[in-house]
Amino acid sequence: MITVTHYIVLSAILFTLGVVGVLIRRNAIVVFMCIELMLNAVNLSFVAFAHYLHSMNGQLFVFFTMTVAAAEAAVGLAIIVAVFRNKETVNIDDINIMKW
Amino acid sequence: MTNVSVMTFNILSVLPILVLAGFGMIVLFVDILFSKRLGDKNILAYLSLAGIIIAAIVSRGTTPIALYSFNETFVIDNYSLFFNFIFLLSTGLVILISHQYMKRENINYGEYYALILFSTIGMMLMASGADLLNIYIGLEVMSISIYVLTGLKRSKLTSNEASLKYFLLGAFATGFLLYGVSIIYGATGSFNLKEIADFLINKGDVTGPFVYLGVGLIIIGLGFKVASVPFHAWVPDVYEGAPTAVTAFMSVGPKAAAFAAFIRILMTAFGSTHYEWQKIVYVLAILTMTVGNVVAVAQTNIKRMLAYSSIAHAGYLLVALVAANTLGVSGMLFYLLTYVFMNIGVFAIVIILSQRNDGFMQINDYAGLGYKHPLLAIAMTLFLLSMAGIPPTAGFIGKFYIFSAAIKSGYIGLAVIGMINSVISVYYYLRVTVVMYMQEPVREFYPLTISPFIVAAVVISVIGTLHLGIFPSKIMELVQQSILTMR
Amino acid sequence: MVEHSMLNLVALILLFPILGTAVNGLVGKRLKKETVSYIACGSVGLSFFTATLVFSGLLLLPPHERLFEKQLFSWIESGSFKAAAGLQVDPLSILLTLIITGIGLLIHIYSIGYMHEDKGYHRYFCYLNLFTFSMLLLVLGNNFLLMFIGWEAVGLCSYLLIGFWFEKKSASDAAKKAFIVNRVGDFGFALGIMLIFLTFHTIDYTEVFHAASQGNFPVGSFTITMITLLLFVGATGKSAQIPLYTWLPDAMEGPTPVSALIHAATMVTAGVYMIARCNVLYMLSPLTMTVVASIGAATALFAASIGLVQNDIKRVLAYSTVSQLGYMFLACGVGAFTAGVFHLVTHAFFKALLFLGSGSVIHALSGEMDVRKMGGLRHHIPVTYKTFLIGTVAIAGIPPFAGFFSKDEILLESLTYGNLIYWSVAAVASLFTAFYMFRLLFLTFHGKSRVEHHVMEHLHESPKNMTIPLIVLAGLSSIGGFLGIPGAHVMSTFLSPVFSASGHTKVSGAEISVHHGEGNPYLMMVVSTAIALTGIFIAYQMYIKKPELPKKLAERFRFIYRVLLNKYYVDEIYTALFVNPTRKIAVFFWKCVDIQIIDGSVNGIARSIGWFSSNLRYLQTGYVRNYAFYIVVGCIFIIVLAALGK
Amino acid sequence: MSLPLLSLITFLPIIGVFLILLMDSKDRELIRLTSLLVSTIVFFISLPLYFNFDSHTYDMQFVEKLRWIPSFGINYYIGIDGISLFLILLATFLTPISVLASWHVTKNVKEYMIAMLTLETAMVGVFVSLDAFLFFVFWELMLIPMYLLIGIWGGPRRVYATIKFFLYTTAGSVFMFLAIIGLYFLNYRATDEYTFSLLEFYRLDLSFAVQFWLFIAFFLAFAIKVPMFPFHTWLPDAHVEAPTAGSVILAGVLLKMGTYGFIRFCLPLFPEVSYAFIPVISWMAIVGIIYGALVALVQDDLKKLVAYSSVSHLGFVMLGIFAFNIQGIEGSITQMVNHGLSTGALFLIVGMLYERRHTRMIADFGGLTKRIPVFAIFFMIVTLSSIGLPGLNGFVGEFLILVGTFKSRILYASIATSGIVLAAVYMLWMFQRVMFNEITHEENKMLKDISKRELVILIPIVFLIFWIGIYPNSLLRKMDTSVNHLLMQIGEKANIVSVAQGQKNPNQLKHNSIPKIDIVSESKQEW
Repeated sequence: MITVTHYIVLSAILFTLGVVGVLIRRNAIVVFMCIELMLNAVNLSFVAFAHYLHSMNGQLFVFFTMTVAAAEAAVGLAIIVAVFRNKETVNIDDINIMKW
Repeated sequence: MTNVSVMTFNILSVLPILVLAGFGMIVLFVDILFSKRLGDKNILAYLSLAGIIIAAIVSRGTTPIALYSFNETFVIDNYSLFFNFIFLLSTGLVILISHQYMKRENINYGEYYALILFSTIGMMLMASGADLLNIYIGLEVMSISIYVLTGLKRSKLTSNEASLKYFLLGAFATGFLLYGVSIIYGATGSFNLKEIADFLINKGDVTGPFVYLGVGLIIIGLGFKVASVPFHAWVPDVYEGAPTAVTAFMSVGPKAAAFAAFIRILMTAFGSTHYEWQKIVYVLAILTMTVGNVVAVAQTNIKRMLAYSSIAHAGYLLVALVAANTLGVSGMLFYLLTYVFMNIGVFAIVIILSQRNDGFMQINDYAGLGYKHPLLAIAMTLFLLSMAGIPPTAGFIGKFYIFSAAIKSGYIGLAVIGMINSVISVYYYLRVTVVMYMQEPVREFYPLTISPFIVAAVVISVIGTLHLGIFPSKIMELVQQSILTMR
Repeated sequence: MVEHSMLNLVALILLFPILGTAVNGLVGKRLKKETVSYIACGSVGLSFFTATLVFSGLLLLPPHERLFEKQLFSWIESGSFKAAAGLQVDPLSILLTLIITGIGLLIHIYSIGYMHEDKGYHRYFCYLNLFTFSMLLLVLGNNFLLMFIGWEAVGLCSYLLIGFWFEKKSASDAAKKAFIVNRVGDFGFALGIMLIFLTFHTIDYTEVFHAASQGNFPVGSFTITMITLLLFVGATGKSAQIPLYTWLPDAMEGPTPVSALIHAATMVTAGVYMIARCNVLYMLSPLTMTVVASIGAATALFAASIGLVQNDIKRVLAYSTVSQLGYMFLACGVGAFTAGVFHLVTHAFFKALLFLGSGSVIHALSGEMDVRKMGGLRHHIPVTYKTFLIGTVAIAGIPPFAGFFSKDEILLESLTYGNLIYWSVAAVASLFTAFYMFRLLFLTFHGKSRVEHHVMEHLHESPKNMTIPLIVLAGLSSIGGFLGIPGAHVMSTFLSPVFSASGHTKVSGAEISVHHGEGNPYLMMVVSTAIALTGIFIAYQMYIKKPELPKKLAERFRFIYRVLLNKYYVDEIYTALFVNPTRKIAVFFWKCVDIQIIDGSVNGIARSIGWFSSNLRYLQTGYVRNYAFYIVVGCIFIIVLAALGK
Repeated sequence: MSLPLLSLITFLPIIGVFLILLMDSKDRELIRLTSLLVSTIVFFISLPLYFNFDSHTYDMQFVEKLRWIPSFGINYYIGIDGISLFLILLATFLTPISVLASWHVTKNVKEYMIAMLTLETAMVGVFVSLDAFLFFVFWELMLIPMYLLIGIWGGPRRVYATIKFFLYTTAGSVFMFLAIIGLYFLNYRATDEYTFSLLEFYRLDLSFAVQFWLFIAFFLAFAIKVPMFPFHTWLPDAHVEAPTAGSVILAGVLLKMGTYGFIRFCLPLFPEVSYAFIPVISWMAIVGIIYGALVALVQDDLKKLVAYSSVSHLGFVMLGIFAFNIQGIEGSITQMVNHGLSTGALFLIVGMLYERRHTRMIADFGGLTKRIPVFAIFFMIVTLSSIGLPGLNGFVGEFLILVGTFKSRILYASIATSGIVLAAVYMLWMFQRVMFNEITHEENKMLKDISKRELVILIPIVFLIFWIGIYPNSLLRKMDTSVNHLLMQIGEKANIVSVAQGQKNPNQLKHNSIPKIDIVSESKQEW
């Protein structure tokens, strides 16, 4: 029997994977994808909770999250493109003009 | 529950938001349709200002009861009205100071105004959100606009970099926020703040550490927006890299919005468990004040210094949040308003003095300003003193308000640390005045072109800073009223 | 009530000199020298005249009623602490007033001639008048605080007058030294006054002495002992007793008339006056009395021994003054207040005379003060010589001159009420005195002239306004002693109302009376005369008969001679003990404590914040990954807190 | 309601500021005259305070009370009693003198005068405030103009000095700020009334522990301001770098704000702890007296010497306040005035020398009396006043302080009295090196004697030096009732508190050893 706990644990694992990805990956796009992974982990938990609680709100939230994520993706990719045009790299380790 | 009226769908309650959205659209259309004939695009600024003024008129006044609408996800109460006032004021001031700057930096795109208006919509949504979903949407509307605004100067690497950093980290932090929301949802079965509160009051003891964890994660998300240590790291870089007008914008409005959401979530939904999140906020407050102030001391770039100062101010505001009493909340409202005046005032002057491509941004560049441009220097001194919390300026009353709240709740240690920090802050604010008045100029001042817009912004800020410092009672009554209908 | 209307004039005594000060001080620069001198001398003259009126007013009263107080205004009033500005006329104060104004007048007149050439003429008389005022305030005030004002004010005038020729470093040094050493004494005096206030809740003479004589305080009471000792500290400063005497010889840097007035006749005797004034208190404390007597006796001998070998004419006189003051303290210390005051009076006469005489010599020799460059002057300046001779005889104690009677009385009393040690010390000092005074006389006026040639040409007798005061003083020195001639008791009878109060204490064991005891005064007279004559004889032998003898003796007793010549190295010792360590500590405090420790830690706090600041900023690496890492750290922290929380 | 005299005195300078703001900054003479006129008018309208002052009541007089920030119960509440009266007069007296002394300032005259007048408002404001919040506002407000005065018109190390001054003072005052807020809530808890009124605070009964911490907070603020050893190091720096008028105001008035604060806040609010702190503060004061004097002794900069002498003098003031009896406190108030006059005058004189020679090093002078005899007279009088010569003002204060201290603690008074000896040493040595001896520097042979303007500056001060010395009762009588009442307050409260509260305080030891002597009545004390 797969309980809500399993979903939650899976969600937590995915979320953590996303976080770790953000921390260790260098390519901006991959980092962004890791963030998307985090969001999807959240989505998973929303759906799981919604199912568990017999409430539609959670499902609803997922739609919003996805929409927002899409918008974010659009803006994010545009920004990454802008960076690439000026710097010709999307390696985030090279992007540190401003510090201290 | 006599002071609550519930309507499922009330178009009037979102009227200010609709006004802003409408004007944002109009700005975009006007820009696209008449781009050839617009010249310096003054008309766009006028339009945006008109939108803001209309929105302000629409949302003016107070309400005796909290008006819930949209299935109880949106609320109009004095609290949100007051925040609307703050947002509209700050956006209006930012538009006043940005017009000239945008032209000079060659980024006078029409979408700038539209994005600012949209971002303001997001803030208003956050302040009025009675539901975590709504708050989340508001947050994203606000943030995405600002991601774009930050990168507006496409040709400039620092702007790109700032934008990228802000975007990545912002999205990252939002992930935590969302995760927190989902945990809260799982624990309480609702996104609605009131329902969460009811649930916690009635059955709070069965939730285990989940609520705590959920609140903690939400604190991360919002803490990121208010620039609380250790979620602050984006602030200096983004402030420095963003076009100065955008920096001014994001140092005030979004911060206020995030605090609006912060207060509403923590005080309304989790008011009954405040002893749990207070510990977190307590630590964050200390860290934020201390890191902000201490690191600001070593800064040489004025924007970066202001970034750290902004972090420090977030720390003071968190102190009031820790206090978690009505005094603290009204103090935060008051402080945020004063912060609008003093911070935008400072940025206005920074913009007036700055050169193309963000030249003239080192503090040392200001040497001798006091003699070359005495009025600017006096205004700058006033704003800085206000930030340092020296009477008779607004910042002093604000600090008084906040630390009163802390002491009232018995957080004397926190107040002491805060005060020590404010002494440290005096040092770096004073250093600017030292440079302005007590050092010989290291280089020539360029002839300044000062538009009436920006002068108006400075004058309004000066009046605001002084008025709130000397005759704060009216506003105090207002903020105290504002929080009455909150719960 | 004629006597009261006369007594009421007492305020005028004070008014005239202060008016003179004001006029000469404010507009003196624009006045002619003559006008200045008329104002100065006139004011003191009027003062003297008024004093005689008051004196006669007092004499008209029956002896036991001879105490008159006049309240002027309330000066300081704070809670129970009340200090009035009020004057008190009684035999003691009026006697001193007469001396101050009388001798003061003479010295003012003398100064007209002596200071004639000086550019600071008006300034000089302004100071001198101010001094007269202050000294009068000291003796006429009716409470301790007024006495203290006068006490410090005369110190100020002394400072100003010693440093009159401020361009000379030695003069300004001496002035400063005088003030500071006096301050040390005043420190004790001030504490004494406070203790009086604490004990008696008043600082008014009448009330304090009344309370003290009521027998509330047992003899030897600790409080009273402390009070009197503290007051005596003040006296050692002002009256140049061991250990605070060192300023007086240096004070000779001032103009000679000043030395005569301030450092011989009046100011330096303030300590004696004070002890006499507080006799009631002193009689209650045998310990203090012993201290006073011992210090007096020691000073008398000590200073006299230094005086033996000094070569500066004024310094010899200065040490002689210190020594004579020691006599007075010895007298007071054995309870012979009358004798002390009597000696004060006669000393005022002859010492003023001697100083003025020496001034006349210096004047004649165009400023030369070294006796080794004098000699044989008696023919050139005969008036000065004769008067100086009288003065010398008087101080040496040859009957019937003034000094004989007073000194003799002290010797007698010290034997009667003191002990043999006091007496023998005093006697040796007396021998020394006779010796060094005649040594001075012989070296200056007799023998071959050693005067430098160019000085010789200007050698002249002083003008009339200088010689007349000399003559008057010589007269007083000759006959002044009869005031206290044994059997007549003019002095003691007159002063008895002041000192009789202390007679009450007889009961309590201090068996001391102001009247003569059973000693043999006539035998004593013979003995003391013999001592004086011995001294004179030795001096005669050494400086007239065998002028080469002193040198031989100096060779022979080289060590002693050097020690004496260098004044026992006391100044050097004080410098090493107090001045240098103070300065070293001060520099240590400044350079080390202030700048390094205190300021260092203050700046250190600032610097450490700066250090943190410039290091913490490097956490801001610019890498997104690190920033994200901070967020995660924060997250972990929150999770931990959450886990711990529930 | 008669003329709001106090408000007028407080805010007239600000009106002057606005007048000056309207003027062209090139019209220096007009600006100078205006500020002189305004400050002189302020002085003259402050005189009725003295003459109309009713010395028979301890109630606050010339009271004005307006609502300011009602939601916090903050009022514009001002008034004076016999304690603040003289400090206000001192401030209004010294300001025109300082303006006059700044006649030769040529750099940014407009801003300079604006700073001076603002300073006056702040100073007077501090002394008239009866609302703790208002007090703090003025207290902090004062910092800004002083900061600018030192920082803009100061000497070579002005930036260091002024930042040090500002930070040091702020560091102290923030704690006071917290303590004021704390009192506010404590008062609310006790009376259910939100108010910052000092007079209401006086009625509070606080436990020892609470008193202790509040006292520490106030103590820090005031001790730094006074400045007490070892919080004094900002003072020499600030003085050395400040322009003459800045030093005059700083020494003359600003330092008094600290001592005034002790009398106004610490004593009546925290009587028990103040009691317990007698030894601590007295020793700090004594160390300050001797230490300040010793360090002054070896200074070679005139201004530094005077600055350290201030540390010493203010040690006396503190000692007097903590004697807890009428002589001590009245002496302290008198001494505050005296110090304002004599040290102010000393700074003026040093400034005058500096204007002539552009140096303040003692070694650069010597023998000046010969060239500038009239100047020398003034210098002498002021020096003697500073030494505490009887008959001049300094003596009255010092002696009363010592009498007061002697009554409560003989040992303290005995040690402190040695400070008087040291004062003579360093002042006279300085005077000798500057004014006496022979002229060694050629430049000194050309000096001009005192000018008319300088006479106008110094004569009023010297007049007061004599006046207070000869007739100090004109001060003492006016403050008598107020000081008595203060002591009464302390005495009553201390008794109430000690009865009501069990002894569970942090430093019980000290508390227990509180002597029960002579606080109100001058009880007899047998030795």
